[in-house]
Amino acid sequence: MSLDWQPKIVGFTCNWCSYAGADLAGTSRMSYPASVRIIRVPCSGRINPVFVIRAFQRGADGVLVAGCHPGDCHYSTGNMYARRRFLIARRFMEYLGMDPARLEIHWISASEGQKFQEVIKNMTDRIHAMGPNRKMREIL
Amino acid sequence: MNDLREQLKEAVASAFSQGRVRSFVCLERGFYPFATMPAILHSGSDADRVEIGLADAPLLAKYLLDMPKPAGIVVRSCDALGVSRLIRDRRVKREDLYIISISCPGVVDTAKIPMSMHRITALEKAGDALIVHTALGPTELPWSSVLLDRCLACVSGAASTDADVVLDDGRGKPPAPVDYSEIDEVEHMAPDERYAMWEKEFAKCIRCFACRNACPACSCRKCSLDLPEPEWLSRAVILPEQFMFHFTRAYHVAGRCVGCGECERACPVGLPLMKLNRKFTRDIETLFGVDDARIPRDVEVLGTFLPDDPEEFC
Amino acid sequence: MNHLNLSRYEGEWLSFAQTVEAEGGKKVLSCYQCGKCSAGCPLSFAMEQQPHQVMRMVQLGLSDRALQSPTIWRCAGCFTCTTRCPRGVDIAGVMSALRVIALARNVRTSRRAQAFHKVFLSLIKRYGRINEFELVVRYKLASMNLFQDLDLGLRMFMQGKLKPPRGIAGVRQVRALFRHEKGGGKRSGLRLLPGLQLTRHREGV
Amino acid sequence: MGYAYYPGCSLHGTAKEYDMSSRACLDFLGIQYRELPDWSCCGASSAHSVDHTLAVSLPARNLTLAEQMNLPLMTPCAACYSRLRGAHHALRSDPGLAKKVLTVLGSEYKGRYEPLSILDVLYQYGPEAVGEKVTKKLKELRVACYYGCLLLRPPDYAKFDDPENPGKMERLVETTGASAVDWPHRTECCGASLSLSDTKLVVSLATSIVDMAVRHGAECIVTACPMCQANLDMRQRGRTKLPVYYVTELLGLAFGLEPKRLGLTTHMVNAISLLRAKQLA
Amino acid sequence: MIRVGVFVCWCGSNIAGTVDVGKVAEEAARIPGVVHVEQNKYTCSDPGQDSIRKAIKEHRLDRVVVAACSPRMHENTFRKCAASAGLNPYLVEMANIREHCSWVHSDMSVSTPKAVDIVRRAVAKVKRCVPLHPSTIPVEKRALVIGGGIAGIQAALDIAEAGYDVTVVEREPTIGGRMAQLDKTFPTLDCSSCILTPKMVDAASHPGIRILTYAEVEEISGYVGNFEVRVRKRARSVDEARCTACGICILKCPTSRDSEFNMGLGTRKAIYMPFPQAVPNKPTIDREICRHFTAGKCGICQKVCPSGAVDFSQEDQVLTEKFGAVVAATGATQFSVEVYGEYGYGRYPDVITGLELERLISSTGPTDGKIRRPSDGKIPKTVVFIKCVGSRDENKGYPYCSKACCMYTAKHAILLKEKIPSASAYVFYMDVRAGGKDYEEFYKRSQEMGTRYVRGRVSRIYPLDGKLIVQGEDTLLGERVEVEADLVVLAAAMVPQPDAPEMARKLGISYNQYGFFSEAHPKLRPVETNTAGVFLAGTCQGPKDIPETVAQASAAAAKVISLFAKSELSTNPNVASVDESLCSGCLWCSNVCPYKAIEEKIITERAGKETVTRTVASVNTGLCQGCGACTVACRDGAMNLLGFTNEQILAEVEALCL
Repeated sequence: MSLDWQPKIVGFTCNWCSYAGADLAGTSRMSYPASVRIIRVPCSGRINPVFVIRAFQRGADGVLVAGCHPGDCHYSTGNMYARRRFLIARRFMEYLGMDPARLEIHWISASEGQKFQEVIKNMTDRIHAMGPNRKMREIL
Repeated sequence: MNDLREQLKEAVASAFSQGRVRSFVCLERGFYPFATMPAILHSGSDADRVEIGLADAPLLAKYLLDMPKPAGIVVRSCDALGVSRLIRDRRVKREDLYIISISCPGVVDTAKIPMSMHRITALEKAGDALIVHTALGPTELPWSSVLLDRCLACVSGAASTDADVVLDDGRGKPPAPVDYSEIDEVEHMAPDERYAMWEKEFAKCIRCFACRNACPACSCRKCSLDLPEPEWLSRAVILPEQFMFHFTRAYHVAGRCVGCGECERACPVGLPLMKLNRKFTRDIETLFGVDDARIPRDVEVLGTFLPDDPEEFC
Repeated sequence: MNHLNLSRYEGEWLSFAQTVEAEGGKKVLSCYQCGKCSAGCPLSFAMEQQPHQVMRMVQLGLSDRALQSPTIWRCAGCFTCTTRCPRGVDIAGVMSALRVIALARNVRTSRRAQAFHKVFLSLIKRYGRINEFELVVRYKLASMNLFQDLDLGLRMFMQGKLKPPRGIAGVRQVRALFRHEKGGGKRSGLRLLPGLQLTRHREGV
Repeated sequence: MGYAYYPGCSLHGTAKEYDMSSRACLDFLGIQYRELPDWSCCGASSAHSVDHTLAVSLPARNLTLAEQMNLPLMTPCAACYSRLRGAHHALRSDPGLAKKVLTVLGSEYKGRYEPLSILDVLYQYGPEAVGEKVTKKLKELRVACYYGCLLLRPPDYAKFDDPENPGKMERLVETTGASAVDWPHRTECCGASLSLSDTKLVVSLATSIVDMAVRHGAECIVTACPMCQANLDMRQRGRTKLPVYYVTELLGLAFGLEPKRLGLTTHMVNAISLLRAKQLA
Repeated sequence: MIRVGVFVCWCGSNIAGTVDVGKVAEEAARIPGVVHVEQNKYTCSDPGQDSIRKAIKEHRLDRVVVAACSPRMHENTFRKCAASAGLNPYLVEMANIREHCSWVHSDMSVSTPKAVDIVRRAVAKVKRCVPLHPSTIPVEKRALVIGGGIAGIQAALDIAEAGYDVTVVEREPTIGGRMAQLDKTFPTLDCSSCILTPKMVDAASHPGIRILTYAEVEEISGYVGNFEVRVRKRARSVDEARCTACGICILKCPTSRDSEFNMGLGTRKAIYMPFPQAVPNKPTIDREICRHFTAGKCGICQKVCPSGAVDFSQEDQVLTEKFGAVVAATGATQFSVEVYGEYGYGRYPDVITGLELERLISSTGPTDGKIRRPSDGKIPKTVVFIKCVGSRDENKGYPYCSKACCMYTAKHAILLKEKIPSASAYVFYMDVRAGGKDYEEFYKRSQEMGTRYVRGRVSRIYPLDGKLIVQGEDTLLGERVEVEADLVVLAAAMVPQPDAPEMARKLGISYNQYGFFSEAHPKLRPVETNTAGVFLAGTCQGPKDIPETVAQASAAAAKVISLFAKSELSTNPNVASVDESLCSGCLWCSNVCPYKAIEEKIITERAGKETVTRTVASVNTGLCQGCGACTVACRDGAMNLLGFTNEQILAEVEALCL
C-alpha cells in the first residue's frame, strides 16, 4: 500500500448542524486531510444504516455519520431516532466482522468547526493506520 | 393428548358451523406418521383432518395473509406472538380472525433425533421423555434434548388468553429464560475471525428468500430488496451483496423478530440466521431496557426513543 | 533615527516564542498586555522591566533583551500571575523558560541569583540532599558576598540548626538524574565565572 | 493506613522546629506515619526555576519510593508539597517526559496517591476531631494566618484551598481557641528563595506583610511553610515584631505539649514571651 | 437522455487559488450526461447568472450543477436563476468545492481530485432530481414577541403599526426589561425612563398589541405561519380590572425581600410593583414570601384594598394560541462576578457592579438617585471603575468582549462627576472601545471631565482602614499603581439568560457555546434564524447596546411584516411522498414523524376479479417539513423524500466511491 494512500471517507452530514459545522471549518480556513466526501441530508434521522453498508460495498474505507447534539435537532427528534438506529446498527456491523473504527458517529453543532476538523483528522489517521477496507467490498 | 385434539376438532367444526370463519389454518398429518404439515380447511367437514402436531410443527401465522377472511387459526404461544406481530404490523385485523389457542408441551425437532427419519415408525411423549418407536423397538430420549430451539426459550406453554377459544390441558411447558451464550461466543471472536465465519456462511446462501417467506415479521407487500430502482440489492450472488441482504433482512426485523426460528428452519442451506436476529434482540434488550424484545409492542422499539438513551457518540 | 527596527528581528519573531513555549512558557503569544500579572506581582516594584513587558519582548522576538533582563532572576516563582492571567498565559513558566534559555546560552546577568542556583544544584548532586550550612558557605564563596547574615548564621549554629552534611544511599541515582537530563551522558559543568569551574567531584561520599 | 512522611531538607536543618512540632502533633493525634527511607531533595527553589526535566525527575524519585511503600506521600513543607504535586501532575499528563524520567529511575509510577500537605492530613482527620483533642484553649490569642503561595498556586496542581479567598487554616487555628484575624495579605509572596541572593527585597516584603498583620490587630503570624517562616521570622524589620509560629506548633501547644518539645525556643523573634504573657506556656 | 450543465466557479481566487478549476471542468465534461461545462470567475454575480440562463436556453439543459460555494449560501440564488430561464428550480444541485474543498485543502494535487469527486456526486444526484412545485399553506397573521424589554416593545410596536396583531409575553410583572433599570443612556445622556416609558405606554395602549406579563412560554410546536404556542400566565393574585393602583396594599404589607429590580440593594414588599412607571401599573403578589400563601396568615392587603382587587384564589391561566411568526427578544443578564475572588465582590460591600451603580444613580432606586456607599451610606470621594470583569477572560469568564461596558463606564464616570463634583473617578481599562456614532466624543468628554483612565488590569482589591486598596498596573508607565477607593464598580460582562438553551430548544433554534441564539448568517441574515418564522432581536443574539437593539427589533419586525404580507406561504417542496403500490400500510412511519404529518388512507383497487380496500400511508404536504425520519422507518421502501430520495443518495454514494 503506497505511503501516500489517502483513505476515502464518506461523510453523511445533516444540513442544519454538521454540514454547517463543516462550512464553518471552511470559512475559518481550518485545514484537514482531503479524505472525506460529504453527502448532505436534511437530518441525521434521514441516514439509513443500509446506506453505510452500500458505502463500504462500493469501496469506502470509512463512513462518518454526523448530526446535531441531542436536543438541538432542527426537527426536534431526528437525531434521537438516528442514535437508536446507529447504536444497534454499529454493534451489528462489528458483529459481522467490520472493524469498529471504520464507522464513526458524532454530534457536531453549527458552531463547532474545530470539532469537525478534529473528527476528520483523527478518523483519517486511524483509518490510514488500518489500511484500505477489504471487507464487504466489491473487488473491482 | 387425544382429548385436546378432540376438543380442537369440535371447536374447528363449530367455527365453521356457526359461520365464524370462511377458512381455517391448522396442522394435519404429514408424510411421516409423526410429522405434521399446515392445512387450510374451507369447510367444517374437513375438521377431522386437524392434528395437534408433536414434531416439526411450523408457525402458522404467516398463512393468514392470503386466506379469505374471516380466517381461523390454531395457535400455540409462539404462533400467538406471530399473529400479534401481523396485527401490530396492520397486515391483518384482529376482528377478521377467529383464534383457538391450545397449550403446548413443546414441539420435537426431528433433526435432533440421532436417527434417520424413515426408520422411525412413531413418536410418543411419555412424561419427561420422548419414546421413538422403530422397527427394532422403542428407545427413550430426554424430552428437553429434542425440542425446537424456540421451545427451549418458550415464552410460556400455557394457551394464550388473547383468543376466541382457549383449550388448555394444563400440560403446557413452563416458561424458560433466554440463553444468549451463542451470541457471546461470536462476540468474543476477533473481528477478522468473525468476518471469515460469516463469509463462509453467507457464501452458502442461494438467495431463495425462504427465510423471508417464513418470517411473520417480514410481511411487506413487496420487499424493498426486490425493487429494480433503487437497486438496494443487486441480483448478483456475490459476497458483498450477501452481506447487504443479510444485514438488511436482520436490520428490518430488528426489534420485531418474535424468535420463532422459522427462518433458520426454512433455510435450505442451514444458515444460522437466528444468530443474526438474536444479536439485535439482545442489544435492544440491554441498550433500551426492554425486558423481552420478542413480545410485540404497540410502538416498535426503533419507532420511539428515550431522551436518556445510552450516549456513545460525543 | 534610532527606532527599534523590528524587521531586524524578523527571523526570531516566532521562533523565539516557540522556543520559550517548548521550554514550558505556555501560550505566551496570546498575551494581550493587560498588565494584570505585573499588577499582582509582589516583586514588580523591584523590576526594571515589568513582567508584561518581558512578555512583550518574547512576543516581538527581542530575545537578547528578554534574556538579559534582570527581571527574570527577580521572579520568586509564586505563580500569582499564572493564576490570574485572563488569557491563560503561564507567565511564571515563561520566566523560568527564559532562565533556562539564558543559562543554556551562557547569558551572564544577576550573578548572585545564578550563583545561588548553581550552588544549590551542585549540592543536591553531591549529597542527594541540601545541607543549608554548606549551601550558605559555598554561595558566599561563589557570590563574593562574604559578610551578609553572619550574626544570623552564628545564632542558628548555636541553636544546632546547621548540622554537618550527610549524604543518602541513593545519591548515585540522583546523580544519574542530573547526567540524564543534561542531554544524557555529557559531563555537566556550568562555567560560572571565567576560571571558576566546579572540579569534577569524587564519586560517592 | 498511615502516610509516608517526607520532611524535606530544611526540616532537617534550619526549620527543625517544624519537623519536631509536626511529629509531635501526628503522634499526639495517633496518625501513623513512617519517614520515607532514603528520601532525596525535591529540588525546590532551584530545580524548577532553571531546569524543567530536573524539576520533575528529582521529586519523581520520592514519588516512586512512596508508591512502592504503597503509602500516600505527606509533607509539612509547602515548597516540597508544590514540587511533589507538580511532578505528580506532569508524570500523569506528559507521557513522553514520564517515560524519560522513569527509565532513569528504573521504576514505573501509576500515580495512585495524590501527594498531601500536613494540613490535608489534619483535614482528613477532621478539624472538629482536632478541636476535641485540644486541652488548653489558646484564649484571646489573635493570630494572622499566612498561606504564602505554594499551598494554593498554581491552581492546576496545588489544590489545598481557594487561591484567592482561602479559609481552611483559619478554621484549623480556631479549633485551638485562638481567634483568626481577617487581614488582606494572606496570600502575598514572601520572596521565597531570593532570601540569600536578594535579601533587601525579602526584607521589604516581609516587613510589609508583618506591618499589615499588626495593623489588623494580629499578635502573631501562623504559617505552614518553612521558607515563609524563615523569611518572616528573620527578615521582618517593622517597628513591632511579631513571632511567627508553625500551625503544628500552635496545635501542639493547644494539645498541652511542652513548648521545648515543639521547638518554640529556637525562633529568631522570641516566640515564648508572647505565650508567657498570655499564660499559654 | 438527461442534458446536464456544469458551471465551475472560480469565486475570484477563493476556489481557483487552491483548486485547478480547469482540470475540474475538463473532468466534469467526461461525466456521462454532462453536455455543457462552463467556468465563471463569479458565477453568483449578474453576468455569471446570465451565462447560466443563456446556456440553459442554448444547450437545452434540463439539469444544472453549480460547482461553487455551500448550498447554504447560494442555493436559492441559483434556483431563482434557473427558474427565470424556464427550468424548474429544483433541478439545480450545488457542488460545495469551496467550504468543503478549496478553503480546507491547500495542496492542489489533493484538492482537485476531491473537487472532481464532489462534482461527480452532484451530477449523479441532479440526474435523479424531478421537477418539484412548492405547495402553499395559510399564514396565521398574528405575531408573538417573547420578552418585553426595549427590543420586544419596539418589535411589537412596528408590527402592530403595520396592522397585525401582536402578543407580547413578559416573564416579569411589568414590561421594560433591562433598560428600565438604567438611569441615563449613552451617548446622549437622555434619561432612560423618559424615552422608554412613553414607548411602554404606547405598547400598552396600542389596540393591536396584547401584553401578557408575569407569563412564560411553555411550549412551541408547528412551523412558520402555523406556530402553536402554550403560554402560562402566572396568577398575580390581583384583579387587574378592579385595581386602581392606589398603592395602599404595598404600604401596609408587612413582609419584604431584596428587590430583584434594584439588584438586591433595596427591598420590596411581598405585594409589589418593580418600579413606579411599571406597565401594567398593577401590583403583584410574590407567593414565595407572602405570609398568606406560606403560612395562611396575614391577608392585610386584601383587607385594606378599597376596590377589593386582591384575590388570593386566582389560578394560573394556560392559554394555547396560533401565531404566524415569533420574535425572540429575551435579552441577556449580568455575569456573576463572585467568581473573581481577588476582587472580593460579596465580601466587601463597597464593591458593586455597573447595574447596581445604575440603581444607585436612578431616582427610583433605593437611595433616590444619590450615590452612597452601600457599607456606611457615606458619599464616596474616590470611585474606581474596573472594566472587562468576566469579559475577554478565558480563565474565569467569557472570552468575548461585551461591547457596551466601555461606554456605560464612561457614562458612569460623567454622571459621578455631575452628582458629586468633588469626587475623583479612576477607570482601569485595557482598551476603550467606542466605535458607535458620537461614542468617541462621549469618551473624550469623560476624559475632559477629569476621569483618570489607567491602562492596566486590576490584580487585587483589599480593605484597609475603611478604604478599598485597588492594586493595578499602569502598563503605559510600566509601574505598579494603587488607588485608595471608597467605592469600586465592576463593569460585569453581558451573558445569556441562564435558561437561554432551554428557550432555544422550545424555539427549535440553535445557540452557540455560551448560550447566545444563533442567527442564520452573521452578516447577511442577522435577525433571522435557521428556523423559518423565528426571528431574533436584542441581546439574546449577542452583546449589544440600545441603539443596535432597537435597530435589530425594527429589522425583525420588518421580516415579520414581509412574512405576513403574503396571504399564503409557499412551503418547502422537499417533502415525503408515498408509493402506494409498495406501501403495506404498517404505518410505522407515522410513529416517527415529529410533525404528525402522516395519516391513514383507505384506497380501493382491483385485485384480480374483486375490488379490494386496503390502508396506506398518506403525507400531508402542508405539515411535512422534510426531515426524512419516516423514509428509514419504512422497510418496504415505499416512503421517499423528494429532493433527497433513496435513489439519489445511493447514487451519490456510488459516485463518491468510484
